[in-house]
Order: sequence, then structure tokens, then C-alpha cells
Amino acid sequence: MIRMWKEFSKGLWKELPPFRLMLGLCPTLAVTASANDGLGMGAAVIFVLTLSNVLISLVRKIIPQKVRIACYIAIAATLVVVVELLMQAFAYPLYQSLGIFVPLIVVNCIILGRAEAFAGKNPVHLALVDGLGIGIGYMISLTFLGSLREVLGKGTWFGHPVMWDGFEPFGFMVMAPGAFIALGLIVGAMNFLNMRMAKKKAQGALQEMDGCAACGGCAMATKSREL
Amino acid sequence: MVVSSVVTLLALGFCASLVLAVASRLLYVKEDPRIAELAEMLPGANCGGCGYAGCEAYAVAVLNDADVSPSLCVAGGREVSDAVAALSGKAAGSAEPNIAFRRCERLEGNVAPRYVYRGIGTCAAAAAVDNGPFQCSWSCLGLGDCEKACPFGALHMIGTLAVVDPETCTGCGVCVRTCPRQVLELIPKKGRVRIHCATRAKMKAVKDVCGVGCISCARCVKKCPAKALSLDSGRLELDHEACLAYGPSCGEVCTQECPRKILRAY
Amino acid sequence: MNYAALFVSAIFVNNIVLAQYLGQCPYVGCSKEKGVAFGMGTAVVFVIFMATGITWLFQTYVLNPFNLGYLQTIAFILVIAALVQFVEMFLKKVIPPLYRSLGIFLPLITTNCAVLGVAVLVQRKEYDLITSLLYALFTSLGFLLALMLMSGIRERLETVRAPRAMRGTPTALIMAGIMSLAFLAFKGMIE
Amino acid sequence: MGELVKMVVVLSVICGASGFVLSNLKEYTAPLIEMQVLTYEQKPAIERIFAEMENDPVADRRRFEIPGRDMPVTVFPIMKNGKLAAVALEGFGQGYSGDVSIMVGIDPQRDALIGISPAKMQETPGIGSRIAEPKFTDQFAGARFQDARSKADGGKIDAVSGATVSSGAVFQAVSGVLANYGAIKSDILKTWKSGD
Repeated sequence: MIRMWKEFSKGLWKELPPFRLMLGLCPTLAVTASANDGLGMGAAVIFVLTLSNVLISLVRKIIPQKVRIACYIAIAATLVVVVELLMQAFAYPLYQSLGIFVPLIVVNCIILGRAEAFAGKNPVHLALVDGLGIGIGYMISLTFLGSLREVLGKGTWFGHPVMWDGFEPFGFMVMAPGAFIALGLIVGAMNFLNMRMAKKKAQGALQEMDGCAACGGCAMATKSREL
Repeated sequence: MVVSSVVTLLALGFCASLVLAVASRLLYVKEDPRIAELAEMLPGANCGGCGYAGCEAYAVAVLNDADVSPSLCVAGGREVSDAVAALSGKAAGSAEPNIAFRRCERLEGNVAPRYVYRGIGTCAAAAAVDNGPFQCSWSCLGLGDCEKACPFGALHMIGTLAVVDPETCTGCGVCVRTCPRQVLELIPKKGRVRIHCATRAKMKAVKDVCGVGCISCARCVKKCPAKALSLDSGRLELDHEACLAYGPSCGEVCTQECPRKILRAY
Repeated sequence: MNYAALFVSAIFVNNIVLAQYLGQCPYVGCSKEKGVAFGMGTAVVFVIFMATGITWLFQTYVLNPFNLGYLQTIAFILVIAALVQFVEMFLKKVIPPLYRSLGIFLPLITTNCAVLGVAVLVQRKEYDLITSLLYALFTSLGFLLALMLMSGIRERLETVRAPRAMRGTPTALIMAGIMSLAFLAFKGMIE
Repeated sequence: MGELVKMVVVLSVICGASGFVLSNLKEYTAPLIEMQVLTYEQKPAIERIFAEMENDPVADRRRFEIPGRDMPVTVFPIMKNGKLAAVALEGFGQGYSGDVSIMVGIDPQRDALIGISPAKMQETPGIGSRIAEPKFTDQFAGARFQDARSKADGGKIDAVSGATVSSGAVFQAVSGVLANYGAIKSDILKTWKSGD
């Protein structure tokens, strides 16, 4: 039981996908122009990630090594199409605003990253909890970044104006460059927080998550480079 | 609708896997399966400590080349070299655990700065500017090239001096190669005596600049019964094997003999 | 379709990385050194070009006749995964030196948002085959350009004494933001 | 050899199963999606053309077969005090980046256009998207059928400067709607004259 909590909670801070592991950046930058979109995308990712983790850990024994990635992708893609259809059927405006990034969930590093690194090697209940933890972590970070950019960029939060009326919206934040810079600042802030925590716990070397290592850590570039 | 999509996807899956199956048969590259297995065992940090471009390259070398010793992987230490030896069927040499060590006490000798350096923040760049921003031309520059290079995070800049953490240091030697001033040196962990200076200057030139610099008076060289100490092109060098082979009976007489206290017992 | 306009718009006006946010993971992840960036960039150009061609044919001659448009996502990603795997095996057997320099990037490309992104964008813009292939080629050249610029600058960033927390990726992201701001200047230059 | 066969079988089975699941889900959600698309794309366009409406045109919509055209045409009726006041049809044109769909409002009594409004388009923002601005769309309000063409084709509407491709798409859509309307005008009047 403790193990399950550990797997779940690591997704909420230590391995927060977009900020700590630098994974799943495409939607993080693109879809967080408004908090609502961030929330919508986060929810979609939770749905796909959790179910794909569960399904993959269910079938992990019968999938031959050679086609492992192709099968994981097939399962993840099925779930993404399911999400696409459900979103079109029940939340069409969200589907319109997320646009091309709904089908792109399947190539989101997190889904395959978790499948390859975790779900493919662990029993179902751990995979479920891990998927849920990482998914919720992802949703929180997307909504947080979305709110930050929306409040600064448009002066509204989930559509309702929140800033004092003299506020001149900082249009830059809603555009492409704003996303990069906002994310850079947040990752910097998180590194800073972790450094302070590390100093307090005197853990010594800073566990700085740097790009390629994390990217390398995702689906493909694990040490054994067969399929 | 249902039938057509099931058939389409089934056909797509079938063709994709068929192409891959046939391709994996036709395009099969005869590769020694042990390479992947061996690469699995190696730490995978690609630190280059074994002298090869990475773990994969070292795995290939160990398996194909007879006289490549299985215990070159310093990063892995004892258990990796045993595993490699077992897999490659070679005798596991004893890889003496080394660690990196900084031969410079610039702060202790309160070496004055030569100029205020505002340039590019690397030791390599600073060293190129009139022999570095400190009066002593052989001292540690403190701009952290070694820290950035260390694949194991065993080296940190405390203040402006590089400090090696003996526990996490695997002796891979990357920092020794990176340091533009050769201030860092690989020494056996169990080494009894260490030299705390890397200067090649002599006598007065050292005294004016640093309180604890080696003035090459060579009294320690004469005194050492194991003849382990020597002055190699102006710099004091210690042959650790000879020193350890001779054993502690000399009571580290060189450390008492040295007037500047740069030889210290551990 | 005016190809010169397409060339400028695909590479500068709406650059796939800086304006359309696709392909971020390798963009931030693998742009530390120029060599790695160039290897990744060329591999992406190669794969995007072939992937777009095959997926376009698959959509036009299989999905559209049976009006299975909704299967686009899963069909495309399966084709791309199989293609990347096949290319990796092919290179390993036929051109080993090329495999050694590009090989490690190929598996990373399957999860690259840009490859599937371009394939789907080309369908949504309803281009014909020639335009799609050209669009794929120009967009991936834009990706290579952005990657090379980023890696060139990031190599210099290594020597900047940024505050400890900001070193590495945060500075790179902020710098990417400034570069995207620069590319914003091209907007409106061409429809 | 067994390994290869297993490989092929597993991947094919997974793809087949996913095909089965997706197609069933598609069948279940298809009507829902159509409804959503209508309410979020066509309906706002219709509302932009007709300020006040008694009925919900999307709910009362009816499909008409056109001889010689395989695609049935959907007509959205707009009622005023119980009688058919206007109809709206959707037309498509080839825009700069993908199809442009325009909702056209027609007054059956005076055989004239009431107005047009784009329902779905991906034209380049700032240039192609200017076809959605009132400056361009208001010219269609009240225009007679033969006038609803660009000045170059003998009509009275001048295209959006700098966005010839996108304006062409609008004209193409409008003429398509008028052609369809002409073919089924009698059926439309018959269906809604009975005042159901």
C-alpha cells in the first residue's frame, strides 16, 4: 500500500512531467493559452495515460519483445481516438480550441515514456496508480501554466476577468514566445525550490533534470536499443 | 462501418508487422548478442574512463579484442569488472579504486589575483588570458569546468575551489582531462601521502605568490627511503605504487621534512 | 499553390517549432551540441518526408474511400512507427556508418510530435501530394534550422555563469522564447 | 520462426480489436457529434444572419435529396409568426488552406439573399480571415441572386483586397447554395407551407 502511495505521489512533485522531467512539452506550450484548455488537455491526458498504463501492464507478458513499441503505440492511439470521439461528442468547443493537439496526445512522450519505463514492467495496480499520479501532476502543471498565461495575457481566469480594470493585458504571454519564457521561468523556479530543499536535507548534489537526459529517459532511448 | 474499419486496421496491423518481421529476417545484422548484454551491465554513463568513446564501444572492444582487459571500467568498480570478465571469459585484473584529487591550496596560501576576470565563465578561457586571473600560474581557477564535465556529480565548486567527494568519485579521469591546468590528479584512494601543490615554478617565484607553494627544495626527495618522490620538469611527483609497496615503516618522514607543509599524510 | 510562398511560410512565418509548438521534446532535449542537433535534424527531415508521403497515400486511397477519417490518428501513428523501425533496420544493414551517426535518434523520432503533426496538418490543409511533400520537406528544414540555431546558441550558454537554478534547460527555454519572438517578425510577410 | 509469427499475430489482433472498439464507438457517437457540430458551427453562423428567431433552425432542419447529386442538402428553416420567413443553406468553397463553409440566408418570397456568414474556415488569420468581416459579408444582404457574384463576374460584390483566393471560395460557396436552392425550392415551400 505504501508502495502505491509512493508511486502516486512521485508524479505530483518529484517527477512532475513538464517541469521536472521535461517531457510532454508540445501540448504544455501550445495548449496553455488559457486555463480552460490546460484543464481540458490535462483531463484528456489523464484518461489516456491511466487507461493505457493499465492496458499495457495487462498485456505486457504476451507482447513479444520485437513489436513492443508498436503494440504500446497501437493501444495508446486507440485510447486517443476514443478521447477524440468523446470530446467531439460532448465538449466540441474544447475540441475546437485544442485543435491538432488532441491527436498529438499519442506521441506525447509521457504516454510512451510511462508505458516503456513503468507499465511494461510492473503489475496492474502499480501501473494504474503511477498513470493517475503522473496524469494528475500533468493536469495541475498545465492548468497552472494556463492560468498564469491567461491571467497575465488576457487578465481573465477561466474566462472571468480577475485583474483590476486598469490592468493592461500583457499580450505577449498568450503568444508563442510567452509560452517558452513562462515555462523557462517556472522550471527555473522549481530548480531553485529543489535546491533549497536539497540544501535543507543536505542531500548534496542537486538533481538537476536536464533536457536530453530526460528525453533520453523517455520511451526510446533506454539502454537496450532494440525495438 | 464496423466491418470496414476492423478490416482496415487489421490489414494495416498485419502488413506493418509482416514488413517488420520480413525485414528483421532479411536485414538481420549478425551482431554478437553479448554486446547488448554487456552494454546492459556497464553503467552506461559513457564517461570514457575506460578510454573508449562510450560503454557500447568498450563492450565491443572487450568482446572482440583479446588483450582488452575486462576491468577497464573504473566507473563500475569491482562488481562490473567481475561481471564483464565472466561474460567475456577473461581474468578480472584488480582495478585499484582511484579518486581525483586537487593539488592546490590557493585559498590557504592566499594567492592574490592578477586581475579581475570578467570574461567567459570557463577555466579554459580564463587560463588563456595571461596565465589565469591569479598570481600563481599553476593554481586552480575555480570556474567549474571540471564540475560541468564530471558525469557522476562527484565534484563541486565550494567557494572558488574544486572539491572532490571521495565517496561518489569513481576515478573515471574525465575531470583530470578537462582541467586546463592539470591541477586535478588521479591518486589511489588508499594513498598515504598527497602533494598539495602543482606548481612548476621555483624558490622565490613561488614564495612571493603563495604561502603554501612547493619551492622545489627537494629535501623530501632526498629523505624518502622508498625513492617514491621525484621532481619531474619542475613539479613534485609521487609514485604511489612505490610508496605503498614500501609500506608505512618510514613514518611518512617526507611530511615532517617539508618546510612548506605541502606533503600531507592521510 | 505558389511553392516559393510555401517555402517562406513553412520555414520562417509559421516555423513548426517556434510558431506551431510541434517537436518540442527533441528541440529542448537534444539541442545541447551542434553534432547531436545536426544528426537529429537530418534524421527528422528524412523521416518526416517519407512519413508524410506514405500517410498521404494511405489517407487518400484507404481511409477516404471507406470514409474512415476518424481512424486517421491510429493509422498514421502505426505507419510512422513501422516506418521508423524499418528505416532503422535498413540503415543498420545497408549503411552502417550512417546508422552509427543517426541510429540513436531514430527511435526518438517515433514519439516526435512534429512527424505526426505534419502528417495530420497536411490532411487538414487538404494539400495534394506534391504540395504535401514539399510542405513536409520545407517544414522539416525549418525544424533543422531552429534546432541548429538553438544548439549553436546553447553551446555558448554553457559558459554563461547563470544563477545555479537557471542553468541548463531554463535558460535554453527563455532563449527559445526570444528566438520565437524574433521569428514572430516574419508574420504577415506572406499569407 | 515462431517468434515472427507470434509478432505478426499479436500486432494484428491488437489492431483488429482497436478497430472493432473504435467503430462501435463511432457509430454510437456519430449522431451526437453531428448535433454538436451543428450547434457549435452552423448555428452561430445562422444566428449572425438572422437577429431574432422564433424556432431553433437546427432542430427543425430537414434533408432534401437533389437529383444528380449524391450528397443530400440540409435546409434550416427560420419561422416568423408560424410561417416560413427564410431558409439557410450551407455552401462550400476551396479556400487558401482547406475548405471554407459559408451559411447563406435566403428569403423565399423575394428570392433574394438575406445575408451570409462563415461557419467554418481556416484561412490565414489577418488576411484570408477578413472574409468574415461585416464590411465584406454585408454586401450580400438583400442582394438579388444574379447580383450575388463578384464584380468581375457581373455581380455587385467586390472581393476582399489581398485575399482573392479566400473571396473566391466565398463566391464559389454562395453560387453552390443558390444552385441547390434553385433545385429544391419547390420542395422547400411544399414542406413548410403545410405550416407544420
